[in-house]
Amino acid sequence: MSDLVRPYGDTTGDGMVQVSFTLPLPHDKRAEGAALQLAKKMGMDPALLVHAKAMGPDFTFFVVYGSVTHLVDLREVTVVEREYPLLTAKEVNAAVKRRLRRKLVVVGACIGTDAHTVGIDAILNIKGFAGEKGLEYYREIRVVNLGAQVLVPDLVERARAERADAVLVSQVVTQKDAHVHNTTAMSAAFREAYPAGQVPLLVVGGPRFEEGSASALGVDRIFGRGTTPGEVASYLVDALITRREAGSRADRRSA
Amino acid sequence: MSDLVRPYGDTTGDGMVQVSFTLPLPHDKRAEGAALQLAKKMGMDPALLVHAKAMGPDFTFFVVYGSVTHLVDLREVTVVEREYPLLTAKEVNAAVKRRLRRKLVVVGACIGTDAHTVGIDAILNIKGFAGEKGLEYYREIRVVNLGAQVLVPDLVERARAERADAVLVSQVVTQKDAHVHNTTAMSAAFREAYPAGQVPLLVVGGPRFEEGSASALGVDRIFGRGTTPGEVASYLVDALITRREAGSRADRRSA
Amino acid sequence: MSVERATLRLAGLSGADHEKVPWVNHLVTAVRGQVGLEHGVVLPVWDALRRGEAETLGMLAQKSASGSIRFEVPEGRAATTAARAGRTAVARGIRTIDRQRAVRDRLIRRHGDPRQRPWIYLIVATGDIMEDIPQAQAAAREGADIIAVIRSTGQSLLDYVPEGATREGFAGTYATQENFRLMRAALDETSRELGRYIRLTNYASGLCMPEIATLAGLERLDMMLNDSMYGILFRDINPIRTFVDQRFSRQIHARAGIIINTGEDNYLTTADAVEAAHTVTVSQLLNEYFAKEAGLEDWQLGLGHAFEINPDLPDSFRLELAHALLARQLFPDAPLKWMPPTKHMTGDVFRGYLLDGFFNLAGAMTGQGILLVGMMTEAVVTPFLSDRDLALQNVRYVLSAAGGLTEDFHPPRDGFIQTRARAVLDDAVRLLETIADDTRGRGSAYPQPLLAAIADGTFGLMRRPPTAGKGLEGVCRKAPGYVNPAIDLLESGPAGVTSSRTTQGRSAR
Amino acid sequence: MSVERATLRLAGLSGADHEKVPWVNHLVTAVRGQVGLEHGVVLPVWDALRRGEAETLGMLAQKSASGSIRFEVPEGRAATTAARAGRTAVARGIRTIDRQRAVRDRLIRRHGDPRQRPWIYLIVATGDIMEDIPQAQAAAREGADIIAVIRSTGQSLLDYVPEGATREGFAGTYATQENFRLMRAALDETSRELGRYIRLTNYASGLCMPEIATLAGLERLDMMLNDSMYGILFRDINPIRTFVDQRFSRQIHARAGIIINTGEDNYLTTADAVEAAHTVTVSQLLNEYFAKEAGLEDWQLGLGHAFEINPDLPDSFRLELAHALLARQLFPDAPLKWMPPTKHMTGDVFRGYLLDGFFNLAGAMTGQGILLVGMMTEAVVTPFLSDRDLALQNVRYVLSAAGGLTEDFHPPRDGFIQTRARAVLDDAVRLLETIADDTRGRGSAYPQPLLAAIADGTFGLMRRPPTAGKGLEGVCRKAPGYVNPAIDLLESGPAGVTSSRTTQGRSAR
Ligand code: B12
Ligand code: B12
Ligand SMILES: Cc1ncc(COP(=O)(O)O)c(C=O)c1O
Ligand SMILES: Cc1ncc(COP(=O)(O)O)c(C=O)c1O
Repeated sequence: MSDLVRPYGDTTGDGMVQVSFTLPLPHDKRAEGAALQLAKKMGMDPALLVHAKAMGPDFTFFVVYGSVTHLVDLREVTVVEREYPLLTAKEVNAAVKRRLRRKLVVVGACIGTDAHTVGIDAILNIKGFAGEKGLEYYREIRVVNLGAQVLVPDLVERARAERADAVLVSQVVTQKDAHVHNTTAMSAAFREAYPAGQVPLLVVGGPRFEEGSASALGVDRIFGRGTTPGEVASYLVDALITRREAGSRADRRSA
Repeated sequence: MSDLVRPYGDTTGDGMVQVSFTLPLPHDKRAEGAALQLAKKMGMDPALLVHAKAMGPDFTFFVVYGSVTHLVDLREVTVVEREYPLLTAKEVNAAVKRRLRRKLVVVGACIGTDAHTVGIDAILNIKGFAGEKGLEYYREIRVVNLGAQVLVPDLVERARAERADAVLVSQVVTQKDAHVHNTTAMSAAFREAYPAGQVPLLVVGGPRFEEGSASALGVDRIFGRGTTPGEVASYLVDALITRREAGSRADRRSA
Repeated sequence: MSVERATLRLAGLSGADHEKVPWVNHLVTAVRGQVGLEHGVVLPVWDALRRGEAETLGMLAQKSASGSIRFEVPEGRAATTAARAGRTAVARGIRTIDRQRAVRDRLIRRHGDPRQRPWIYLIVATGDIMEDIPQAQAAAREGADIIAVIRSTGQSLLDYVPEGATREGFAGTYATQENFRLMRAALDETSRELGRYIRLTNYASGLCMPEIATLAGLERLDMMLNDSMYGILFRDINPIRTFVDQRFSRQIHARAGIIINTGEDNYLTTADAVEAAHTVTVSQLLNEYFAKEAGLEDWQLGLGHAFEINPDLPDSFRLELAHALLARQLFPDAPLKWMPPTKHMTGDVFRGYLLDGFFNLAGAMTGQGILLVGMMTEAVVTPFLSDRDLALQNVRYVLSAAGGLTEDFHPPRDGFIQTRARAVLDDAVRLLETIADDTRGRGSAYPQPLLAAIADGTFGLMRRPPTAGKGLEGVCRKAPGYVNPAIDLLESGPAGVTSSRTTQGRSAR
Repeated sequence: MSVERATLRLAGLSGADHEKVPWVNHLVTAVRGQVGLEHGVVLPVWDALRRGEAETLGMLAQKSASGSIRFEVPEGRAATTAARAGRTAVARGIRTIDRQRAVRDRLIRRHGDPRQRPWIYLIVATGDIMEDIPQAQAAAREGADIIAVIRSTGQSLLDYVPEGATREGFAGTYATQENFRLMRAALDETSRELGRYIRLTNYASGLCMPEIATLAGLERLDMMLNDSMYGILFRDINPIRTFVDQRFSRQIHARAGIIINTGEDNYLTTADAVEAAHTVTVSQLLNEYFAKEAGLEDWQLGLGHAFEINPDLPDSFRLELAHALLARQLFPDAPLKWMPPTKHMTGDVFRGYLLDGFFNLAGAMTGQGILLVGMMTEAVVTPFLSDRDLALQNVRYVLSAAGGLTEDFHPPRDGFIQTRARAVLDDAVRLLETIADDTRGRGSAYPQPLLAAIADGTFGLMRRPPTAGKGLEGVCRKAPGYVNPAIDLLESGPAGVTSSRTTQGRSAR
């Protein structure tokens, strides 16, 4: 297969896409021209304005079909592949027991004013998600689920009190980038409260985080739509046990 | 109001648009990355991949929401405003009778293999369209409607035989640019068959012609979606009577 | 003319010259040029073979193209001999059709029929058979039970059937024997994969209706679009030619166990679906009449109707239900074909998707037999791959979530729905009476009142006089000695196909 | 605590300091700090006024903020005088509420109620009241009958009501007296323009439920979200505080002629809509009980339920119909509020649009009272302007095209739908019995079995013990001498509002 692909409408290479949007203009010929201009700027050529509808006196809704001239270059697609091996619950428990020799402590919360707990509960509660049991089910993991609308200072305090290995935070509301603001505030607070190098593993999740933005947000990892508890457990083992051991082995070797 | 506008999702200036398309790739992380790359190339930033679904082993369908960075510059929108005054049937009849002093002859057809006659019938048949009667209803217009799937040579011949003032052609099927091919073939044939300057007025219509492409197609005017018979009649009077008279007055003056 | 070509195809004549003109066309044209078609082609052709003008039918056709064959209409013994030889050759073709029907029955027994009613019917139309095939297979995997390959816009007015695998149609793919074969083979593969027999459909209409019907029988297509008046109204084909051709093609369909789909939906694209509702009923009754007359059985009558009422009309959905129920009750044993909204679809693809959902619901609630899947881009483009996928998702949701509503749906006798259904039926009966009582044509060349009604624009608002339209030159009046063994064999009825009738009869409820 | 603040608001105390802390908060906090709240604020406050600590209520509050006021709990004559003065002040507020109710009645008489049932309910949620207003007006023009302004995510846990016009909410706009006023004024204008009274809705829930209810009454809001358990379950507010606050707020709503909307739909976002169907019924019965107890009448009970069954489930639509019919039949005189799918919406906006169409259909077929319009972008973003427009178009199509289906919809007694409805009702009765028979709490501080059931996670799978949750510190046990003239006035019942009851009672069928 070639490394360059184009969208497919009904024939290879036709480049067809569908777009809809609203412009803050009354519906008239000028607005239609404006819609086509936007479509052209988006790379659609030819662009077919197939629907235009006035929404009150000041706005018009458009549907445009057309062929985009852009090529998708597959060589430039960077895929964040899972960087850790997927373990069964048994394997996770075994790894924690044998190599950490104590329970792994996880503190979870929805922070800010976000009250959407279904996502974090799916990861933490026994009931779980998509047929997988949540972290509470893992014998060697101790879960402290603080629920919704937790203030950042409270979260930090509780994490210290529980000696959390990892802090799991959920953010579902994204309007006006609420999730970004809350997450960066949270990671900053942890960095301030803990001595360098001792900050617990910071993990955030939610359906609308931008992939690859973990470091910008100051956290260790982001989990998106459809995450399962097993993935999170496996990641925790990898990040908190496997990689640290590897790190200290390397330290010892270099010492 | 400013001359620069952006799409409106739920707040002024948020630039939000919705896009859907298919890529000829199996559904995996790479395909999702490819979809986001396309969205970025279309100017969406941030782009949110909200839906991805495998369609068989080789294709994936995507829905993307996001904010486009493009600005629409209203100063650059060129609007094809109606260049002729809208007349009532009475006025049209009066103008033809008084100034042309004979019936105006119109020959209409769907050419090529296109069998969609509803559009041209809407313009020509008495029954009309959108509450307006068609051209057959105009006492001073003689309509010859050749129906569907008319061959270009037959059309040219009939136009000559009827001494057509205007030829009205409809094209609805646009797959593989059939309408473009048929229309250019038609206009070329007329130019070949008639002495220069005596070609009847060539008018095409159909829901999917690109606005502003009349001269590229070699025709005098294009009518699009939702055209009414009254518009066409008014245009014919303007193009065949008013502007010609003006032209000959100018000629006389300059002589 | 196309009936004669179809006869030659049954006798095994296929292929085309280097300019893609089929040999059947060469041969029939040559015969016609020399002796006319009044006696049919079989007598002159097999007479020429008997006389040794060429060794095989194929060679005869080739030579006839260069004008080097002399044709005669044989008489007496010579005629009997020619007729017998022709009959033997044609019978081989009919046996192939019978064999294909048996294969279909076997495959249905093996893979099974669709699990649900209505059967889900989906169109592919790329213009390129090589793109059509994967799209059809994908559609079947997503739930389509029937795949229809739409034809290129130009084909119905071609007076020949193109040859070979084709890749350049406009808004559709040419119907050719090879394309039929390729697609049927691909779908056989997919049927195996899915454990469900996927049916294939094409169009027996246009100037080559009889030949295409024949090719469909030979290549085991399972359904064919075939309307007694569609060509007249929507392709301006001469009415006489159409009535002649549809009779033959339907005899073939009857023999091949093919389900026909009629085209009443088309009327509603040019006429209003409420005002003209009764013309749909009348046309269904006519299509039923002509079909039975040609030997088709109830389970083969995919009579058409459509969800084409203006959605802005109050109670539009209930009007649709009324019309759909009426058809269901008039033809309880026919697998009615329920067509989606097209005329009132717009570029608002969201609205279109919703409308298609209600179309699906009406189909499920009124127990339609075949549901042609509507596309949200109907008013925009020929369907995208994703349109088809979304459309099937729509159908699946509606049938699964709400299909059972039939149990709860009991329009009261004096309620809106039943009252409307009765009104449409009354109008239909009245129109049929008017047509039957029309005496204007009496004594003229075309005394049939139906022809007068067609000329008046009764159907789809199209006026089509019996002397106009394309292809009239291909019609001629049979001479007393006309021989066509295909017609004789078809009229003598099929042998040993009762089994399949019962199988499918049952599944067609 | 918020009950006391609400009482002060009725007495006319409004406004906030330069840090936006409302004066009612300052005053109540000061009273509480000095003498506690066991006797209510009215006695200490009007006693201080009588004693000349400040000239007006407003000045008293301001001074109390700087700690310069001494409060006492008066006794004997002093107490009677203070109580009487307080009552006079509070009665003025209640008269304003009565006046607003009368204005509403007049405007409804003038402009009229919506033409169809269900009434169409639409949410705006930009966070900025100045963007909300044009969006709300646009929505009304496109067909919305009721506009709800969603609150900013943070507000329910604020223990004060923000002040003034606000422009910076997250996923919603703050509920403030000024925002209420601005929006109601804008919609009054639109009602005039459209000849149809457009109702306005907000949220009386969270830690300030009583105050917001009061402001709603003062500013003539028409409906309020108000559930007896929502705050407990979904905002982790203390159960005792919630039950205290909801009682007062409902008394206000009763007086103001406001229709409440309960939140059973929310349970189905955390629990499964099929398994937990009976908990919806139980909660509806509880909400009805608490509402009647607080003086609300049937026409004011917008009991909630939702279309939240997994659409992939076979017969999911018929299950929805069963649940919706059950609610309709249990509460024939209540304007039930029918909530759209949210949990099973995905980024596939086409599928979402279809699902919303079937939600609309279920609402129409089962005669729901209030239909909250579903948005195709539910799983994506807070609604775009165009989502709302498309959604209203969806509702209009379904109601107009298929609304009459009720006439044809008669689920048979032993059919799928009625059987399912009976099963849900049986489960609900059984659960109520289990709760009533629960004796575990007997003798404890919280003997009520309902509190135990809530602690067990019976509703929405949320476990909420009576001693946990936010805001418990704002609750105190009444002393024997507790005085609150608002409660007294509200309990003595409204005067001269029978007219409005009948008007709306009729339209609420
Ligand atoms: C259920 C729901 C609610 C329930 C929440 C109940 C509860 N206890 O959680 C209720 C009814 C209370 C509610 C209220 C509101 N909601 Co709400 N709600 C939803 C809804 C329908 C489903 C969300 C859900 O449960 N998804 C299922 C879970 C399993 O998926 P998930 O959250 O994505 O979680 C998965 C992954 O993301 C990941 N994950 C998530 N978190 C984490 C954390 C970690 C550490 C890890 C590893 C993984 C992980 O793993 C999970 C499993 O795979 C969505 C719409 C939709 N269909 O998506 C709206 C939605 C999220 N709500 C929304 C809004 C605006 C609100 C309100 C703010 C409205 C208002 N102003 O009143 C309120 C207030 C809530 C508040 N203060 O935050 C908006 C958010 C818009 C935006 N993008 O900003 C949405 C998208 C609806 C909309 N289109 O407007 N809501
Ligand atoms: C009705 C219809 C048919 C009817 C036509 C009946 C008839 N006698 O016309 C039937 C059923 C026969 C038919 C068949 C086919 N159709 Co068709 N059909 C439609 C449909 C549903 C409506 C078209 C219509 O009547 N619109 C109403 C009229 C009033 O609008 P209009 O044509 O745009 O005309 C207006 C203006 O454009 C303008 N105008 C048009 N012409 C002219 C000319 C002049 C001179 C002027 C001034 C103005 C003017 O004025 C008119 C009034 O405002 C559309 C889908 C849709 N909803 O749009 C598909 C559609 C046009 N068909 C389509 C196709 C592919 C076909 C077939 C080719 C399918 C096949 N392979 O079998 C066949 C074959 C037809 C052929 N050989 O051309 C495609 C075209 C795809 C494309 N863009 O290329 C469409 C878009 C459906 C789809 N999505 O696949 N069709
Ligand atoms: C009955 C019938 N025949 C044929 C066709 C196809 O058209 P054509 O035969 O012109 O390709 C249709 C299309 O809708 C139809 O309904
Ligand atoms: C009954 C009820 N109250 C309140 C709310 C809104 O939440 P909050 O009060 O937290 O703003 C909802 C939201 O769905 C609700 O259903």
